[in-house]
Order: sequence, then structure tokens, then C-alpha cells
Amino acid sequence: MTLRLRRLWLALALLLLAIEFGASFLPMDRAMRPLLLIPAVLMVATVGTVFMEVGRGPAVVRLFAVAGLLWLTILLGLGSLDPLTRTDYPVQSTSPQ
Amino acid sequence: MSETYLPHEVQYSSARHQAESAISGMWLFLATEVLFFGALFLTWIYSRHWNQAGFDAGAQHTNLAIGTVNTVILLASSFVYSAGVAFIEAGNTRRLVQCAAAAWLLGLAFLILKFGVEWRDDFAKHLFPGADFAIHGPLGGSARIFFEFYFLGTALHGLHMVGGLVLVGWIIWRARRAEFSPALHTPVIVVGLYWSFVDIVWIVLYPLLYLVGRGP
Amino acid sequence: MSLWLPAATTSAPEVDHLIIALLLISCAILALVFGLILLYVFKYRAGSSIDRGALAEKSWRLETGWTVATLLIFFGLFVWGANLYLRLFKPPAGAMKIYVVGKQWMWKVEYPGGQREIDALHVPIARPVELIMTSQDVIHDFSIPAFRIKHDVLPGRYESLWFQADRVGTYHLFCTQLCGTGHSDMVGDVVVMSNPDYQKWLEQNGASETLAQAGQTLFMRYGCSGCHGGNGVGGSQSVSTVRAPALAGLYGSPVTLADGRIVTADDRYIRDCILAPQTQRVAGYPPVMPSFTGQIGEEDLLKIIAFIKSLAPESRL
Amino acid sequence: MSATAIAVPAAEPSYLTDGLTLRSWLLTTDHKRIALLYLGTITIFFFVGGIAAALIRLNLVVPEGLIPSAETYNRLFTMHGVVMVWFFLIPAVPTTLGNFIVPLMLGARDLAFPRLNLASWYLFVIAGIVVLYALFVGGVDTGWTFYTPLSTAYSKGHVVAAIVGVFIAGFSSIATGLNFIVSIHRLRAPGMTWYRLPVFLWSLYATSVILVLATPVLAMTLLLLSFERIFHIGVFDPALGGDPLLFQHLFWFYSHPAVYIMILPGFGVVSEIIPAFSSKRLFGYKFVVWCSIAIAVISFLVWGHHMFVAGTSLYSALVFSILSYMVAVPSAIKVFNWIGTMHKGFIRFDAPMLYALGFIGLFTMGGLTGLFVAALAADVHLTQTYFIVAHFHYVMVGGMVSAYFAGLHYWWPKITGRMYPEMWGRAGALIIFIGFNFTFFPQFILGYLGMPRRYHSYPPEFEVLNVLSSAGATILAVGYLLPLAYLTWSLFYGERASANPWGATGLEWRTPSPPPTDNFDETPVVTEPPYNYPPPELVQRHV
Repeated sequence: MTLRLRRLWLALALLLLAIEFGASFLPMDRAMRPLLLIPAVLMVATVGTVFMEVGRGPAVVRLFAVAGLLWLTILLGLGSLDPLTRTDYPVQSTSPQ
Repeated sequence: MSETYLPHEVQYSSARHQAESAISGMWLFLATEVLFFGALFLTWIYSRHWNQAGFDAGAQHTNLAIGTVNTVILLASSFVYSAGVAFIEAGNTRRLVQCAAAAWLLGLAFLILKFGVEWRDDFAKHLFPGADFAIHGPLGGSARIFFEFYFLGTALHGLHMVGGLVLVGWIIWRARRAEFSPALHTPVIVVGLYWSFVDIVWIVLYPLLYLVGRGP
Repeated sequence: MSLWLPAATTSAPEVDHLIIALLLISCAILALVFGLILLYVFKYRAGSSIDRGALAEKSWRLETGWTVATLLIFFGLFVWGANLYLRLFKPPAGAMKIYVVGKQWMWKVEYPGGQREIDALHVPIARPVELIMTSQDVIHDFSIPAFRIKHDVLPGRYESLWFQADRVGTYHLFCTQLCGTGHSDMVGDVVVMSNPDYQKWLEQNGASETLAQAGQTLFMRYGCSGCHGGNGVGGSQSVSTVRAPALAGLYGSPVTLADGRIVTADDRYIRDCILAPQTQRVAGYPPVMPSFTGQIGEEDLLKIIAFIKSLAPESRL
Repeated sequence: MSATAIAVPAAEPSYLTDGLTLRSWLLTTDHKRIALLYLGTITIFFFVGGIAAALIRLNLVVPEGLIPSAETYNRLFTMHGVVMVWFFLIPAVPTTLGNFIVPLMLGARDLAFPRLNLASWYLFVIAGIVVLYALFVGGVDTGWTFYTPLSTAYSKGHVVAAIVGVFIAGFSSIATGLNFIVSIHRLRAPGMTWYRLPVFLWSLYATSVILVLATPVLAMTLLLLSFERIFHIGVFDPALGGDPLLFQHLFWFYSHPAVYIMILPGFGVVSEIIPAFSSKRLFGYKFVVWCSIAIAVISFLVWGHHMFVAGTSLYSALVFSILSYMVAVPSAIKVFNWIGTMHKGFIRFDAPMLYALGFIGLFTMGGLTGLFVAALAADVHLTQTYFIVAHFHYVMVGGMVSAYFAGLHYWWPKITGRMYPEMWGRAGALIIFIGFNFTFFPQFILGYLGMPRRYHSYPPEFEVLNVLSSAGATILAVGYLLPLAYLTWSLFYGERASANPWGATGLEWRTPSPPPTDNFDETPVVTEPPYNYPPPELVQRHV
């Protein structure tokens, strides 16, 4: 990859950062604000593919990278399943005493 | 190619075999790091979920300017280091030293801004969740949890940064002794992977600490 | 030594049935595994000259066969266990409520009539009973083996556990979550009594005041009445200088919160309101109520909640 | 272990005689020597944990508890748990047999990162010293699970020191796992395709996946735990706004897969031994292989089954229950494949085979009782009682420790160049099997009857079963001391072993016993599938 192309990718990452930064000033519902992480994820992808060159080297490199992300998804996905669905059965109120 | 004559350890068949194995090993190590910080991110999800209002109120007190500038710095540092890797592959040791030195200085700038300026400010504003924590009122407890996460997250990332600076420094030192060549520069790549990963951690921490909790 | 445990609630035999089914399946599989091992070990021992014939080459049919069979059995067991589990933890409407507070290392039990005891639980037969449980310190676990139920008791929140006893007797009560040095001393008796006996027991142990009455005293002492009114009739400018929601009739009714959510005012909600008022703020009222975290113990909380519940209109009680 | 005693006169010095100084051992990067360093360390921990277990069983002989202080009892079972889990069960097979055998089986001269391998042993020793310090000097009474808020706000023991020890041991685990994965990917001998890998390597690969991806989560969890204990941050403690269930989620995200870290290498060992002593190809090789990988993945999806009564959401309980059944399927498939391997074989009953058969029996019982606790409603009654204690001891001690002994006996000739006395080996296997069942079977009944675990004293009606269990424990103790005695004896007086005493396949048997430092004179070339034992009809003609 030429230095010039590499610079363009840096510019893209910085653009994403600007978008993320700007979007954080938009009025957004509190529950929606974690969506601000989307540009961050794209920036991570940029750094991973361009600066770390995940595409180069032996295939096992991709395997390890995917494994890390897959297991992160398991941890965060199944891990947050409980708090997000923890509905306590209401302690019922109708009882003839 | 004369690479079969390059030195390598006994368990490998060639220097290239060894280099690719070292690079794979680094990637696997980074996968473990992903899970290490993953547990911290899950903690963020829980803490915010149970203490949303106060957690976000805490985020309002972070220094958005420094946080954003630091993100730019780290992105630039990761970029310039990766350019250095490209230079050594073309045999340009002098440019590698320059790039690595620039990456190192940018890393240092990050640390100074983060811990020398931002943390000092935070302490001065009594945002450290100690006895004299500044945020009182009904949301004080939850805001305290935010700042616990803030200090823990930035400290852990900072430790990784310090480790990275040592490694990049080692690369500069070895490059100046002309130890790297287009055929033999595995350490340059391996350290670069780690350095960019530290950048990635920050890219995720930045919205978690500065943006998500900040209402318009 | 008895190898059988009394099943003293309506749901306990159902749990036993599931366990027996699991036991039978396990025994069958175990017999198969051990039987085959013993058979092969004998038949195909190195010294045996039995004709082995040619090897069966294709194994995928066999492999898929036993994989699918195991999957089907497992899925059946899952549905059975899950269905029963949901019923075990869904208290029926109209259950009689008893309050349990765990602390290192004792169980404190409080009855609606104000009776209190330690490390013992008296319940009537043939009536659904719901335990509202919380802990004052670490995580405990309230377990009654004869009832086949248990649930962790966590600090900072209410957990509920219900049962309908159908056999008179005295059964073990254990704490089954390691809670420190005295963990194995955190045991007690659960006494299931016939209804007349239970009434007698209640009377003999009658407290001078009911849980709700004790709660009313505390309601005054902690200054709640200052804003919410003496009888919780509520806070309007005519009663006090601060506007606070009325509490009479609150229990069991829907409440619209400041952030738009609508919740039912149950025990848990009222508890949260007292301890963390800012998170449960009722729409239309200023956020002036202080948090009582750390100032009211779990037992006093139960009494205050009982008082607020007693303010509900008769129809709801 | 004395190196001089095992001197083998050979054309080429073996790894044991290649340098006899202390320095040549402590600074070695030879995977075989590191394996022996680990073997020594792990044996010490096994007996430390074992002594704690003996004292626990002794205490429970009488209902009121023989040990006067409940505090001491709590410290004992914590010590037993911490030492056995992190300093024996998890490292046992990978760091000893794995370190020794993996490069040999691959046809490689060493692991990918030899210095990292040595570093992992030093980390392990440091971790062990810290943990022993915490457990002996201060004592920890939280159980090996360190549940909050007991561990953060109420326990008075040396919790932080114990956690630091476990934290360091975690890095040692990660280093080992990383080394294995990269080695298996990169250092296979020419012709050693993935489907020619022996199952032991596949199992260690799957184990390493878990080691590498689960352990960092434990590291962060322990870090948060000690921060909460020291600085009172409010992550886990509800009094500070935290959620104690977050701790349990994070802890079991590691600790449930950790169960498979313990058992998967056992699967691998048994998958080597059954074909070797049946002189027959492993039945359903690909199924066994992919079951190992499936277990490594699914084991990460089931941790919530430790929390069915902990107060999590009912929905997540349902999800975790069905996933828990899923993880049992591959294990069941493996059991049937081992039995299928014996079908039409020529079965010999040497000590490794007896240990392996013991493994199948005990593991099957452990696995089947797992079905009880995966069924939600049954779990409510059985969890946190002795039923659970019996269940996981069947899997980990009955299963994993039997497999460890099976592997140790199987590869002992290769490791030391000596044969152990065969009759004693068989006696040991039998005594362990009997003693184990005697100890732990009564605990299933105790659990059903409701006896809670971690109780220092108990109601008198449980006494008979407890006495039975303790009596069995003495037999078990004899069973474990026996191999220590005769294996040590064999180092000095055992018959010299040939390169392939069992007539087994696998590259490790194609080099002298004990192997030379560089493992192979020439890099071996693999031309055949694993377990390429001749088909029975051919053998039959020779009989």
C-alpha cells in the first residue's frame, strides 16, 4: 500500500471520528445513545485492516481475529441478556387478609 | 530469495516460517486482550444499565476536548507507525526510525494530555471517587460509579500505553543499530500490531467515556 | 437413615417425578454404556480368538442416529424442566405473604400480623404462601429441601419464593449460599400446621401491634409523614409545605414515572422509592425526596412497606 | 526428580542427560524438561489440595464437625478448591503431558515459543507461592468462587493475595494455550494434515482455545474484585450501586469453560489409549474431532446454568438451560465412539487402559448427573447441595484425574525411559475406581436429601452417608499414594523401556525413549492417517 493510500485511510478514520463527535451533539434518546459506537466500530475496522494489515500474513491471523470478535460478541451478548430481560414478577397485591 | 539462509530457531523450517508464527502469536495474544477489555465493557453495560441517569450525569463532567484530541493523536500515531513498517519493508531504515520516533512522541503526548493534564484537572475538580467526591445529590452515587469506571478504564489503557512506549522505544533502539532489513523485521511488525491494538482500545473507550453519556 | 425425602408441597412431587425420570434415563444409558464396555472387554479381549470379521466402514449413519436420539431426549427434558421451573417461580395471586430477612447468620421472619421469629417459619397447610426475601449483608439462599425449592437472597433487592404446603410436619430450613463463618449455623425449622393450629399459634405469638402498625410508628419517626401526610393521605399544600404524592391507595396501582414509564407499585417499587427516590420519580412531583439508603434497616423497611400497603383501599387488600 | 538416576546409555544423549546442572534445568527451553518441571510442581499442589480434602472428609465424620472452628473448615475447603482448580486440574494435562507430547506428536523439535513456555512455568511457580502464602498465612474463607459481596466487603481473610495468585496463574495458562495453538497451526510435520492429527492434539487445541479466550475475562474479573475490596468501587456490591450477579456472570463465563479445560485433555488422552490398547482405529475420528471443537465453542454459551436460583432473569435461565443440553451432546457422542472403538478390537488390559476405562465409566456418571442439574426445576432442588459436589467430582476427579493418570502411565516409558511395575499399576487403577465411587456416590444421595455443600456441621440424619463417604476417601487416598510410590520406584529400578512399548501409532513412539533433546534425528514425514492399526481381519490371521 502506498503512503498516499494509507493517508487517505487515516483521513477516513478522522472523518468517522468527526461524525461520531458531531453526532454526540444531536438530541437523542438515552437508550439510543449507544448507537454512537457505530462510527467507533468502523474506526476499529479501519485500524485493523489498514494499519494492522489483518489481510496480510498467514490465514490463521484472520482466524484469530475473528475468534476474538466472536467471543467478544458471546460475552457481551449473552452477558447482557440477563440484565436486559430481568423482569421481576410483580409481588402481587390482591389477597384477602 | 536467500531467506532460507537467514537464522531461525530449531523448531522452524525457515526464518519466514518463524516470522509468520510470531505474527500469528501476537494476533492470538491480541484476541485474549479483546476478551480482557471485553469484561470491562460488559461492566460498563451493567453499570450504565442499573444507574443510567447518574452514570450519564457523571459523563457530563469529562473533558471532551482532551478526549477528542487524544483520539486524533492515537489514530495518527498508529498511522505513522504503520507507515514505518512499510518503509522497512522497502529497506528504508532511516524513515522507519523517524516514523517510530514520531509514533513514540505522539504516544507520549497522549499520556501527558491524559494523565498530566486531564487527570490532574479531574483531581482538582474532586472527580476522583474518593472521600471528597464533587458530585452530590441524588445522582451522586451513580456518578461515582461512572468515575470509577472512568479512572479504571483510562488507567488500564494507560498501562498498556506505557508498555507500548517501551516496546516502540526498543524498536527505535534496534532500528538505529541497523538490526532490521526487508527480510528480517518481525519485531517491527509485532510491536506495530500491539501499538495499533492499544489505539483500538482507546477508540472504543472514547465514546463510552465521553460521548454516550453526554446529552446535548 | 432414610433414602427418601418427604415431599411436603403441592409442587414437590412434580419435581420428584422429573428427577425420577432423569434417574431412569440415566440408569438406562449407564446400563447401555457399562453393558457394552463389559461385553466388548470380554468378547474382544486380546486373547480371545473370536472371529472379528471385517470392519464396518461407514459410521456416519450410526453417528447421526445416536446424535439425533440424544438431542430429542434432551429437548424433551428441557421442556419438562423449564415448564415446571416457570411455575415454581411464579407466585399465584392471593398468596399469603411472609417476610424474610437474611443476615449473618440467621433468618428473621416477620408475619403480617406483627409476629416475628428467628430461624423458624410457621406456615398453614393448603394455602399458597409467598416469601418476600431480602438480605442485610451478603448473598444467602433460602432452601427447604422437603419443599424442593430454594432461591438466593440478595442484598439490595427483594426475591420471592412461593409454595403451598400439603403435609403437616417440621422440616429443615438451610442457607445454601456460602455466607461466611457461620454458614452452617444458618439453619432452622419450617413448621407446617393445620389451619386451626396455625390460628392458635398466631394468637399465642400475637404481637402488640401488627406489621403495619409498627410501620406507621416508623413512618412518623423517619419523618415520612412530614411530606406525605400523617396517614399518607398525601402531600398537598394544605397538608404540608412540600408537595409529595399521596400514598393511600398507592399499593398495587399503576404509577406514571417522570420518564414516562408506567410501573405497578409493588413491594419492590416502594422499596426503591424509599432508597433511591430519584430513579423512580413520579411524574409531576419535584425531586426533593432524600434517599434513605443506609438509614433504614431491612426490617424497618418491611414494616413501612406493610404500612403503605395497609393504606390501600379495602378492595385491593 | 533426579536426572542422574535416569541416565540412559544411548548413542545420542537423551534430553535427560543433556546437561546435568541445576542451571541446565532451571533455564531450559526444552519442552520436555519444562514438562518435568511442571510435573514436579503440580504433584506438590495435588497433595496439598489432597490433604485439605482429607481434612474436610475427616471433619464431616461427625455431625457437629471434628474441626472445632467453622472458620478453619471454611478455609480448608477454599484452599482445596483454589489449589485443585487452578494449580492442579487446569494445568495438569496441558502443562505436563501436553508440553511433553505436543511437539513429539506434531513431529516438531519444540513448541513455537520455547522461552514463553519457560516463562509460563515461572509465572506458575510465583502464582503458587503467592496463593499458598495467602491460604496458609492468612487463610481465605470465601470458597474458590469468591462470590461478592462476601469476598469484597465481609470476608476477613487474605482475599486479595489469593486473587493475585490466581491472576498470575491465569497468565501462565494463557501463555501455555497460546503456545499450543500456534504450534499446532504452524509446526506440523510434513504430511501431518489436520485430519491426520491425533485426537490428543485436537483436544489440546480445543482446550487452548478456552484457555486463551476465557482466562482474560477471569483476569479482569479478579482485578475488579480486588479493586472493589480495596477501593470500594461500586461494580459488584449492591450497597454501592453495583450488581453482584455481574460478578457471577463474569466469573462463570470463565469458570464454566474452565470445566472443559479440565476435561477436554482427558478426552484426548483416552482417545489415544483406547485405540492403542484395542489395536484398532479410533471409531468416528472426524466426529470425535469436531465434537472437541464444538465443546470448546458451546462451553462458552452455558455459564448461566450456575445461576438458575441466583436471581437472574427467567428468560436467560431458559436460554442457558437449553444451551446446556446442547453441550452434553458432543460429550455423549464421544463416549459412544470410544465404545465403538473397542468393538471388534484386541483389547489388552494394561494399566493405562484400566485407567481409561475407569475414566469412561466415571465420566459418564458425571455427565449423566449433569442432565439433572441442567433441567431447570430439578436444578432448583439439587443445586448447592452435595449432589453438585458429587456431580463435578465425578467429572473432574473421576474423569479428569483418571485420564491424567491414564496418560501418565501411557507416556511414562516415553518420558522417563523406564517401565513401571505393571501389576501395581493395575492395582492402583482398580483401587482408585473403587475408592472414588465409595467416596462420592453417597454424596449424590446426600444431595438429594438436601444436605447443603460447604457445611461445617450438619443434621444428624446425614451422618451414615457422610461416614461412608469419608471411609471411601481413605481408600481413594491409598489409591493416589500408590502411583506416587511405584512411579518413583520405577525411576530407579524400572525396566528400560523400548521406543514403542505399547505398539502404538503416533510420532512420539517413533523416537527413542527417552527422546533426544531435538526430539527427532530427521524431521519425520507423515504418510498415513492417525491410529492406522491394521484391520482386525488382518490381525486375526496372525493370531
